[in-house]
Amino acid sequence: MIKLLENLDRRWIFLAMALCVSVPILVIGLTGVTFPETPTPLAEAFFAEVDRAGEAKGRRANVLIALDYDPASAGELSPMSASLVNQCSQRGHRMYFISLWPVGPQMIDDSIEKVIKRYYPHLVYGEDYVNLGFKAGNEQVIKVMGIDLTTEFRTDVEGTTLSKIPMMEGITSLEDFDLIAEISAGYPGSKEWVLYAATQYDIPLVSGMTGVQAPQNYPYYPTQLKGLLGAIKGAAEYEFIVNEYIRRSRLEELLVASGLDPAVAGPLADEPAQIPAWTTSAAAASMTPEAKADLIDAATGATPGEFLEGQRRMGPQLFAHLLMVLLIILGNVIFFAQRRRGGSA
Amino acid sequence: MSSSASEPMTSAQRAIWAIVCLAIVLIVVARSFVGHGMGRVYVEPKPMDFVAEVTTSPENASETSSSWKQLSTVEFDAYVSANGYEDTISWVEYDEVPPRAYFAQEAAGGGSIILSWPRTIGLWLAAFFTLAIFSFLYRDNPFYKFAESVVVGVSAGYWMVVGFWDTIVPNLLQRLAPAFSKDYLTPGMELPPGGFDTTNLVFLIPLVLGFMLIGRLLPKCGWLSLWPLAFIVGTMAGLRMVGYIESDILSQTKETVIPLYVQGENTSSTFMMIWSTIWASLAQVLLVIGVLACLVYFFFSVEHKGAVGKTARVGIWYLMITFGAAFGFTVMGRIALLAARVEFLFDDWMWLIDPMQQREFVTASVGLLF
Amino acid sequence: MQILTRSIPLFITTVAGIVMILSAFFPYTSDWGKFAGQFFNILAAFAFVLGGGNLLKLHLKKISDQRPGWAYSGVVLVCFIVTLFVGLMKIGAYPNPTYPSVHFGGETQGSGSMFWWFYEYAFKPLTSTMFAMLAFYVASAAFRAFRAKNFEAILLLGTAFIVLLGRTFAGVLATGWIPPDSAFSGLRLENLSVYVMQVFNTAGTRAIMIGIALGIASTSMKILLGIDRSFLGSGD
Amino acid sequence: MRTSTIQTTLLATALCASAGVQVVLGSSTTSWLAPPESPTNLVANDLPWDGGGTVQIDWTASATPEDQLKGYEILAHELSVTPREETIETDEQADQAAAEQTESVLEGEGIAPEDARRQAELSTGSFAPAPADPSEWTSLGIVPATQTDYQATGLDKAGVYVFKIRAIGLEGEFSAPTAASGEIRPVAAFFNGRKLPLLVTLMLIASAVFAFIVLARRGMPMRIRKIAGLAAVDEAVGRATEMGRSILYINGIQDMDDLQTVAGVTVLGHVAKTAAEYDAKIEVPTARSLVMTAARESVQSSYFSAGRPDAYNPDLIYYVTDEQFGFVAYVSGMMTREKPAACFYMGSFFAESLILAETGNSVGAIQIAGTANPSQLPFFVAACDYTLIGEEFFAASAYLSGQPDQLGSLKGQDVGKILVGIVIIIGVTLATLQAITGSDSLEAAVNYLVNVILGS
Repeated sequence: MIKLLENLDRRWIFLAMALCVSVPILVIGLTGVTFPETPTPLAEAFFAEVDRAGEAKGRRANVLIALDYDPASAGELSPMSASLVNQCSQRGHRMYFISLWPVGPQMIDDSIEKVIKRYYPHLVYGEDYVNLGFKAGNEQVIKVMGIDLTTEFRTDVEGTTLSKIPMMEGITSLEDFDLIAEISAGYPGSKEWVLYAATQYDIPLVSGMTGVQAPQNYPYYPTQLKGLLGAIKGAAEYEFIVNEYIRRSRLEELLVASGLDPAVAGPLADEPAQIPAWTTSAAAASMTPEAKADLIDAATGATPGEFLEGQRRMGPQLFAHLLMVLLIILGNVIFFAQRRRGGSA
Repeated sequence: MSSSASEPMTSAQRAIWAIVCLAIVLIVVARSFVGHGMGRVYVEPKPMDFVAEVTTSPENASETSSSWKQLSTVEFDAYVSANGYEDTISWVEYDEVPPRAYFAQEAAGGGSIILSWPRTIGLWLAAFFTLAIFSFLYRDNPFYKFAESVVVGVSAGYWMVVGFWDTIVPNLLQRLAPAFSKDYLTPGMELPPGGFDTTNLVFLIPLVLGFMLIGRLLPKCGWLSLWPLAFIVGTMAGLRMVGYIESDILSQTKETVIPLYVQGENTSSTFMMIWSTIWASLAQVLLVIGVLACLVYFFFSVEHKGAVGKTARVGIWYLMITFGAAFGFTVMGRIALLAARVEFLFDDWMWLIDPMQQREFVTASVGLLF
Repeated sequence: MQILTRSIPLFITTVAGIVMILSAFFPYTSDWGKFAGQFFNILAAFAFVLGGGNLLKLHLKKISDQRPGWAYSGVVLVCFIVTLFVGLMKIGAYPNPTYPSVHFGGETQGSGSMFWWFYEYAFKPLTSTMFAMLAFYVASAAFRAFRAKNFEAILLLGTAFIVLLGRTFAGVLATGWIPPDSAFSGLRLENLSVYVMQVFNTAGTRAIMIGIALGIASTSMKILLGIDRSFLGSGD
Repeated sequence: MRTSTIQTTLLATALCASAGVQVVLGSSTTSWLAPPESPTNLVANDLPWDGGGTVQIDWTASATPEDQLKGYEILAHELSVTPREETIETDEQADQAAAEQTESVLEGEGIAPEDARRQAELSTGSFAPAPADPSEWTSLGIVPATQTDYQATGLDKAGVYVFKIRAIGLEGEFSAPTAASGEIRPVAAFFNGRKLPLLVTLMLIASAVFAFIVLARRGMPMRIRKIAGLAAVDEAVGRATEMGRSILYINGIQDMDDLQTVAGVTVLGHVAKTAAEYDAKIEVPTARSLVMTAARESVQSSYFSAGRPDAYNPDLIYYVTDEQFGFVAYVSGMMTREKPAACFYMGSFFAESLILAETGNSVGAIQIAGTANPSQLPFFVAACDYTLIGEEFFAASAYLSGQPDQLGSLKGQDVGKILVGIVIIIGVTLATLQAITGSDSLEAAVNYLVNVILGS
């Protein structure tokens, strides 16, 4: 066995890597089934912070969403922004999009197209979400926004003056936001938002970032950064939480709509798997067949591809990483076996 | 370890071949059950029609400036039927659209979206190149050699073109021949007041040096290229010397001037406070020790013996940990690159998977969210 | 000849270098560095002609000598010349809507132009696939090189191991049981890898950077003093 | 006291700012609060020792408590030169300040000739008056109420400016602005004094290197430690000769503007010389045509000095393509076909490092790498037989040449390292004592060290 491994043709390793990456992509792509994520505290904190935004003031939360990245890092980050917008839309937050990166507006449009226009068509531009576009000046923009937002942003991306945009009423500075959610791929990004927004004014800040950046930003959690998503792993975890949340709240809506007592609907919605069985039970006797169909679909239907990107990408990642670990172990097994036999290493 | 074309096939190679072929067969089989067609690119034509528009300035009727006005197709046809194709410019731009849109159009019966042959061929070519490069992992082969030659040729040409349009034109021609550049190359540029900015004459230096550089191509003139070379190395040596001392030596030293004692944040209990203080202070101590130890490692004057040797050894430990960590963190990104290429093959080319719903118009899931 | 090929170049090097160093300290000359940068870019662009000429010479020679694989040289030449031509001529590039009458006004790489086609369907897939090959080499390197030969090697592979594991849920499971706010939370893999990054990685990188800066400083000195001049062909 | 800086270069931003102010004014009419007290003692000074275009502004905080202020707005106005008779007298304070200003400028900085002319013009004070209405002034931005100083940057070196400050209440209502500051011209200093520490450091290191080079020439023995990678160079070349295979030398993928490439060319010279002596074939594909030019010169002279000019073949040193991965594709293909016995990677490398090293390893070549790109060192360390880490790589040429003056330069580098070490130890000691005792004098000392000596 060892003998065989010692002169192992490295093309076997290549083959293994190829399979570790392509098979998961293929399987996940065909079946749409992804790995269960076990969310880390960082991702859960991120979700919770977005969820609780504005509760204190007992009104719709104003969430400032800063997408500071470019297509190059979209692979890692766009799943984050998609799920973020998804959660905010479902939760009924008001979304204010800005970007400190020149190509950021493109990313903003993507998430608006991909999520809001497609899955939340009832949301109205100017009332539920607004795109303030790109502003040059890096951290200076943040500094000035902290005092007077209108100094930097006078119109939205289409050139409409802010005073004409309903949801801008009462928004004069960063302090008027209940949460800053920021997705960044470098400078200016998380660090600048932490230093000039979160630290200066007492506004909760959550941030998603590329793997390269994450190490430098960990120290800010949980004091200045209330939540942190690192690389595709963080994206996948957050995605997972959000999708669960969406499914649950949809079910609850439907159940309540079908005249069920919220007190009952809540616990029921926690168990999507039980729904099909439940619809046949006596409790659901009053429901119309269509309502039941919707309910079952909502409970068991697949999540759209947009909201599984991160978890899909995790498939190959996971296997590849395990392969690497395995290879390192294997290499050392061989090494020590040789040493015992006094063979040259 | 590797094999050249001459070697006979080993059993290992046969086995690898078998597995690869099997995999390909499986994919093709899967392919035949999924989707409709593969590797097609659809585009939507967008006619661009312009007519010359002569405007006379209000002050003085003799002053006329002509500009181009874009017309809608209808307006343009009307204009043409009236004045013919005199001073008009038209072309058609093609915007890529997801196949979904084309299928929808077909279902609805007819529309402007068409199959783009150039892009479709391109897509298949791209897929071929991707596979050709990967084939190198197995062994060197004609496909790889072909791909290799293509990438060398294309990229050499590519960078030459970019060098001309992005460097020579804006940095040299626009400065030394503004009028010419505006008329023929970069109409969008602003002419300097008086048509020419004399301070730009300094750019004659790189012009002359540049031609001296090319002199190398002529026999007997090789030495000419040494002057620009000397100029480049000299200026850059000076610049880098100052730059590195300022940005690396000073700033890195500055970063390292830190207190070895810091209060911990966690104040939930006295124990935790003391504990986190120790933890945080330890980090600072280790950091400073590390920097100094590594500096000792780089020390050239003294042999790594005795105390110096021990310290240097600690330095090596730090370096090794640094390298290990960097390696681990880099792996993630590299895997993502490979995943992206594989997704290109399976999604864009084979239409085998459709994670982003580029081709199905309605997904089963939409029921979940509206 | 000696003067033209040796003395003058050395003189140029020294003078140019010293001027650059001094200019950094006087506000009125502080932007000379920028000029030098632009000059270099222009020279580098001229150098492409040199490179292209060399490329042609090399491959034409291969073809005329009928060396093994000369057909591939043919491929190189064809690809090179075609790309160059369609790029410089902006074949098929859409004109700039504001100035439709100026042919060269259009975007060089605007989608739809032939140059764009070459970029999109040859340049991009080829280079990014080459880049993607790294995933395979990383694996084979890990298998071959990460062996616990000595303490240093153990540190290297140990760290890589921790970081890699920390990125899979296997790692999270391994240390997930440690309560996040306990005294030993620092041992949780995610915290551990952060600690490694902050302390050891920072220290190592910092020392390396300082060392490099010193190396560069003395190399520049040697160049300006004319001690190190092998790039001018007057090596020791 | 923190000092913030806000770019005022963009006129657009300025316009936004003033317009933004209008919006706020509109909303402020609804406020019931009385306008806050205005700040006092506004003093503006041209920042000395700078490249011009920066003005330092200080003021005393408004009587209104910080928590009732949104911040201070800095207003600027660029005065336009006009014939004397049109000028209307500005208030004494401004005149006085202007006079002081002229003084301070003339003393503070070694004024360049053109500035002297400007100063003359400045002292005549022949300017159109600044508009009374603050909204006609340009807002440079708003700073938090905690702040009582500000640096206006990006001003026109030739322009003349006056400044005002006004406080903004929580509801966006403005205090009365302060009286206009003196007329400031943000001139450039002749010598940038803030770079003095940098100059000193540069001098120290340069003179250390220089001194040892001179000493070495005087015949002072230079003893330096061995570096494994360099001892292996001859071995590698010898091996290639025995096996009758070629030597592959990659000089990084950067151009001659990167000193790593220059160092690589120097090392190439030595390797080529050894190769010439052993009569081994050395092949050098380059990713930049300038590097090709330099490499040819270097190798040719090596063959000459090895006494085998006839063996030099320029066609073995050739340009491939500037494209990183195009180059890699070619080189790795070439490696598998020609199977070089020894591979040298000396220069600036990026992602391709591992591709090259792994391919080289697969053809069983002995590999020696040297680079100063920290991000790539792990891969070379993992996949090559010997790796020159960072500074070692720059030391390589000196080692290989074995010339005393070259070795001297290494001693110079060591002096640099000692300097850095001493500064760090002193600084850390001070900082630690300060953290424990919390003494202000120590804090001042640390700040001086960090911000003045090291923070240029």
